[in-house]
Amino acid sequence: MLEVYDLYSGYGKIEVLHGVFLRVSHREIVCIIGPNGSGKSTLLKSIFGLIKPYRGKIQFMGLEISQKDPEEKVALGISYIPQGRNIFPSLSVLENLEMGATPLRDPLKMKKAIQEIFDHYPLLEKKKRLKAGSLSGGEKQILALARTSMIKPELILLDEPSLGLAPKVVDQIYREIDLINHQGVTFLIVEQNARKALRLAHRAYVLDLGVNRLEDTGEGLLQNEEVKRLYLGG
Amino acid sequence: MRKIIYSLILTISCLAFSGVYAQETYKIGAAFALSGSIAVYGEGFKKAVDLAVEEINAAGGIKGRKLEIIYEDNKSTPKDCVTAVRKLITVDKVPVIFGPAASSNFMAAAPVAQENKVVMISAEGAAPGLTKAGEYIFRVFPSDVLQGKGISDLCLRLNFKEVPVMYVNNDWGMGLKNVFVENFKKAGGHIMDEIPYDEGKTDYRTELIRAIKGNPKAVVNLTYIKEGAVMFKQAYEMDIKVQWICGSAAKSPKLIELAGKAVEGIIGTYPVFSQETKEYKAFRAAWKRKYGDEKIPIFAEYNYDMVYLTAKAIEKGGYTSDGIRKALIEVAKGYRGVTGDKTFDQDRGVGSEYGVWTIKNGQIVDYKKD
Amino acid sequence: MLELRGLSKAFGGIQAVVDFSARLEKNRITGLIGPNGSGKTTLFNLITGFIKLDRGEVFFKKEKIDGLLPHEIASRGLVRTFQLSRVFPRMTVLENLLLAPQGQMGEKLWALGLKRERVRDEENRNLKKALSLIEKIGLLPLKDEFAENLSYGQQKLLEMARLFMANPEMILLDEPTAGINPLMIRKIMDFILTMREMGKTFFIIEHNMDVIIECCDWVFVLDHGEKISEGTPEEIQNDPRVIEAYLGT
Amino acid sequence: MSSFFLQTIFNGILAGCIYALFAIGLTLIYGVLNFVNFAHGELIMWGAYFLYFLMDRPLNLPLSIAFLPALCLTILLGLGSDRFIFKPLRKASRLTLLITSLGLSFFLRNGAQFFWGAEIRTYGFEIKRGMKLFGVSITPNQLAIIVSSTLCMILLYLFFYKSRMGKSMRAISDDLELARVMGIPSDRAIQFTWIIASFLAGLGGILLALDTNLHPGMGLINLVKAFAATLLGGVGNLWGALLGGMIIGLSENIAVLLLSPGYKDAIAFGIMVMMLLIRSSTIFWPKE
Amino acid sequence: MDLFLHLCVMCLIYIIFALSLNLEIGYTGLFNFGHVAFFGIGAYTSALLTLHHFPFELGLVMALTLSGIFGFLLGLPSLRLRGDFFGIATLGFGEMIRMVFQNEVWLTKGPMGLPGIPKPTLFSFRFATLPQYFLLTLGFTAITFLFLRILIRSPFGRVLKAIREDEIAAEALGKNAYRFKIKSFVVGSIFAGLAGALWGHYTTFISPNDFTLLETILVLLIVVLGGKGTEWGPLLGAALLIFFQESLRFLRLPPEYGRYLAPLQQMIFGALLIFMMLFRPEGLIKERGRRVYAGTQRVE
Repeated sequence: MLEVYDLYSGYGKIEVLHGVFLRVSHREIVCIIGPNGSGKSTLLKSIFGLIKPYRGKIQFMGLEISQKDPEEKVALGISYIPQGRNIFPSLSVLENLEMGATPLRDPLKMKKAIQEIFDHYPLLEKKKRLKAGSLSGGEKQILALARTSMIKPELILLDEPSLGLAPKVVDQIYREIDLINHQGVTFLIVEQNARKALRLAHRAYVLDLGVNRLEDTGEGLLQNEEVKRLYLGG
Repeated sequence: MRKIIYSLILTISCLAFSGVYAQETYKIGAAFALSGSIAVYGEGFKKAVDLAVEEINAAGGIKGRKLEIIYEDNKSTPKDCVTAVRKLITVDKVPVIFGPAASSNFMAAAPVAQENKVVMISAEGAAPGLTKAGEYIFRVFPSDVLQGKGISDLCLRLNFKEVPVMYVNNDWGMGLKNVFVENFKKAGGHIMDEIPYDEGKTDYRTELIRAIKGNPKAVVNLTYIKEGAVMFKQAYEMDIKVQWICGSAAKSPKLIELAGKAVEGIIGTYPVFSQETKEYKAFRAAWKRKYGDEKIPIFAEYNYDMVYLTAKAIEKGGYTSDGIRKALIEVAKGYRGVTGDKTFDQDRGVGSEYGVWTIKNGQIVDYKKD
Repeated sequence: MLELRGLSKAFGGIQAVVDFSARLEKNRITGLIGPNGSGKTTLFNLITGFIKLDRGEVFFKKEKIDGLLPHEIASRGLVRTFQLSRVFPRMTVLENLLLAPQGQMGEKLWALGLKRERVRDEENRNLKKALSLIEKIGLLPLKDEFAENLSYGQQKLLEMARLFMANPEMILLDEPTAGINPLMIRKIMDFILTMREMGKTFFIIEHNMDVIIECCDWVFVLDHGEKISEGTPEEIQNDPRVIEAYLGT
Repeated sequence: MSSFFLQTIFNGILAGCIYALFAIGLTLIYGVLNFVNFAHGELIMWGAYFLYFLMDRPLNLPLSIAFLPALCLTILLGLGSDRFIFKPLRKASRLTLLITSLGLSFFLRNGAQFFWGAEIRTYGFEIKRGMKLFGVSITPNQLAIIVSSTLCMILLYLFFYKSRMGKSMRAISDDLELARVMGIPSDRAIQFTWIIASFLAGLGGILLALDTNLHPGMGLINLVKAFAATLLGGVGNLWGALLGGMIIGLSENIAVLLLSPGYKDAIAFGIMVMMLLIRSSTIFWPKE
Repeated sequence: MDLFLHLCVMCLIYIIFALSLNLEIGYTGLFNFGHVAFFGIGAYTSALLTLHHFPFELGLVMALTLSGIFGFLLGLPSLRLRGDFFGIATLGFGEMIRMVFQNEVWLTKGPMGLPGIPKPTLFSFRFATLPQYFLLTLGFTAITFLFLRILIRSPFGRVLKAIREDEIAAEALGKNAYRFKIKSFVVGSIFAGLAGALWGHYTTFISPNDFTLLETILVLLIVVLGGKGTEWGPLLGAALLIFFQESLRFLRLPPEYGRYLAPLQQMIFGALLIFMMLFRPEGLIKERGRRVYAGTQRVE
């Protein structure tokens, strides 16, 4: 479904990715792990088009998309959830969902999709009039996930969903990801907190200093001592 | 739009031909406000000057040579007045200049003329002390010292012993206000409040409210045309019923055009000259011939007289600034112009009497107490 | 050299740094590691006065420095760098370096008039030093270029040289090797080690474990704002708590 | 005496209504594009002059017909300034934008002077005495101002909180990057922001000119007041802008009764500078 | 010839004015939109003192001192503001000072203005004629230029540039950015005051109308057009603009069209500002790194 081929990218003068290869198949959860500064987030942003890659190919369902704008990619069925600030804090929960439903276009469909979300997450319905900024960290992450899954994208690019969350909350987030995946959505997740992500992932890549070092199934990498070495040296 | 295109074309063609001007004329400089905040007045002055020049030239000019006016825009700012006068003196080498209208602008430029020993004449400057810069500086318009007293007398005559005074916060307004207040107090009057206001604003309601705070019967308002138009309209809307007493600067058909029935019944003073003299009648006829039904703008008569006086001075004293300076005093002695007697006093200014005008049925008429 | 006692900071209810205490010895290189968002940079900002502390005390050379302004702390000999290189883009390489020395006479307005000789001498001294430094980092041909025209790695090197020029007693480095190629990383590590030999003290945030292992004498590990471990790099590598923080449970 | 006071308060409220319209436009542009548009004042002024142009010779249109085209022209001016000047500078620093908008403001102000001169102009309606209400005189124009600005407020509220586009605009001013990521068409929303801001500026300018007069300098002085109102009410806050506008309008009118009227315009400046200094430590200090 | 000298004097005064603004905008990154206030303070101080028969020397010194003091007082609070808000605050300050000139009649004679400001006498030499005044302004311009040049080439100026580039990084290097900004602001204000004083004694008449936003725009345009952050930029900018402005007088335009000229010219100024920002934000002269240092010998 998604293929990244020899991708070079970075911010202005700072080249962060020096030739990355990647493949994601339909309905897979693929995880990218790696230490800080290895270029994981840069990779996601480059795939989504927030950064224009210097060179290399990105193909989505057979289509070359490396120079397309984010708006076009949303239309193609790719969604992206950035790390950290990923909701509109001064809009209400309901309004956040409405904003997320933008690509659906048809107001009736939007309404239906939002109602489905509320059915699935009663918590969000209870708080729908509150400003999203007042939610807890976990609730924000759920809101971001719900908002994105609502439009039924083909592929969700998810950047560090566990950042700054307590371990119990992280478990909950991962359960949600798993659920959404079972509805047919493909995931490409960047994680630093590797083990939880690896347990969930079908396959995983390890990124280090802007190139991919290892590729295996999630379970396989969990056992791999090399991963620990990459993280902690040795 | 068409005017603009023409102006552009003219600019270019004038540039090309600027060297080919005939030299056989007596050139006089005029640093007028052709743009900027008081350009409303400048246009009228220019028309009056043009009329006089046309007449003189039609009558054979001065000793066979024609008069030519070189207009220089002073942009209504002191800075550009100085530059304009300097340009007239050094580039066009004129011995005499018709100075800027507003007193502050005139006073900025006067030292330059004095320094270069070039005669400069004001046809509208009313500020006391306008000609202080030196012996080359003249005015054919009476000083506000006289008008201030005139307003004070008018108030007392109409039995307004207590009035607030509003004035436009610039050199003219404040100068006149000072003379008025001084005279009024001396004569036993009481000033209830002094309210300066800025030029060129669009809302004077609060100032008006403040003026009528003590329920005065009359308010002295030393205003220009545009500010006056705004104020009287707003006073009318707010149903303020007081007797307005103005100065000379508001006496204009333009005020009626702008403010309509709101200015009905206001009265004011103005330097008076009889409109019954043959000089004035001739002027009015000439104006009508040249400009049709257009109303005679404020102070046009003074500009007209200024040109004639200058022409006579050139004829008598020769085309040098010292000649003009000396001859001006002589030719003016006992000269009856459109605006009456133009004899210069020792400060190179002229005297005048003050009359009272009012607006009745949309016309400016002499005020008669009924 | 530097003593931290119970530093704490919260941003809008979220604890960024929790009760962090540490002693950093003179002439040592101390590392600070931890997953993204664990509060490392915040800790640096707290020490150097860029962010106000909620609680805690900072002592530098036995002197209390918390509550001082950033430039006051810097002029006492505790200087930091930033995650992204912060050279002054529209100043030349040479100017960037000449800016660094502390307490320059020529920066005082009155001295420009009254002590011209001294200002000139001082400037000449600094110039000589700066030029030799530029030569050492191999930027001599570029000395009159605007810093914005350098490559990112060169900018980082310039930043290092600037630190050298500033000659502080202690340096806090925030990810000195981020975003540059291995060759440059080597150069920067050499720089750090040379300066240590000259008696400087370092506190380094670094993700590249190879750098940590090679340079650091002692390492602190931060997770969710809390210090979860400390020790030599070898100890840290094998500490299960650290592994858990990085790789999860 | 009390009727004087009431009249003053009424005038203050009237001015406040109009300032609020200006302030909302200003704060919208600031919220979405993150810079202070100095040329906003000139949109106000041109709005009024467009109407004058349509009602003057040779067109001589009546107010009811000329009103909408005048607003449309103002909107076009706003959109044009974005398309040709601010759009190419989208990534430029705030200071570049500040200088640019200062230049644009100067250009537009003198443009108006070029066509219509520096004199005060009026739409030339016949003047009417105001009706008396509790000793306060109110003209039909003033009534129109209060009604239409209240109406505008309500419509704006509905727009921002009920319509998709309004919500998108709020989302964008919250976080432009995230909005793009979510496929919210940011270009269209930015255009819409300009449309609304210019609409409010044009409407306010016309109302102001109906109540008072037209003058090429009316933009700048009202911009300052709008800015002071924005700062008072909090940047990006609809109700805050209304409240701030009222406070400025009232305080400057009351101040004239107490201080020298020469300082009337200084009141807004004073409030503005004071707010900048008070708030600097909290809102406007750069986030590090 | 006299007109040419006159234009030169105007040009020189604007050069001083622009140089002082360049120190703030170009070298320190302070976008001061109220610079004309200090121009006005300088003009009024010197004019008032000499009109009360104090010597010119004292008037000048007091003009500089007062401009500096006001600069300090304004800088103290407003320099804590972020860049664009600083710009707006100074814009407000500029207007407020003009209103003070306009309304404090007991001091400034308000809108009447101050006529008859005496020509300067420096060490009992009277600069009365145009060439003499030209030399006087030339002297002061040279002093200003050299002084500011020494300043910006000194380590002090280097710190200012560093603050312009990155205030935070400058702080991290131990520079007290706030204090340096105040110093720069005060020095800029002092020289603006000098320009104002020279202007007042030159025209011999000043009134509040001389100190409006138009002057701010003009001087800002001079700096931006010439090239901010360069030593010669303000000179080039001032020469271009002043001579452009005055050369329009020589278009023998029929007076009926004169009305269009002033706004047209100011439209051009506004448009120029926009065009510079769009297409050449660095100005006609581009800022370059310095190659010669205080030690003067060029190190190869």
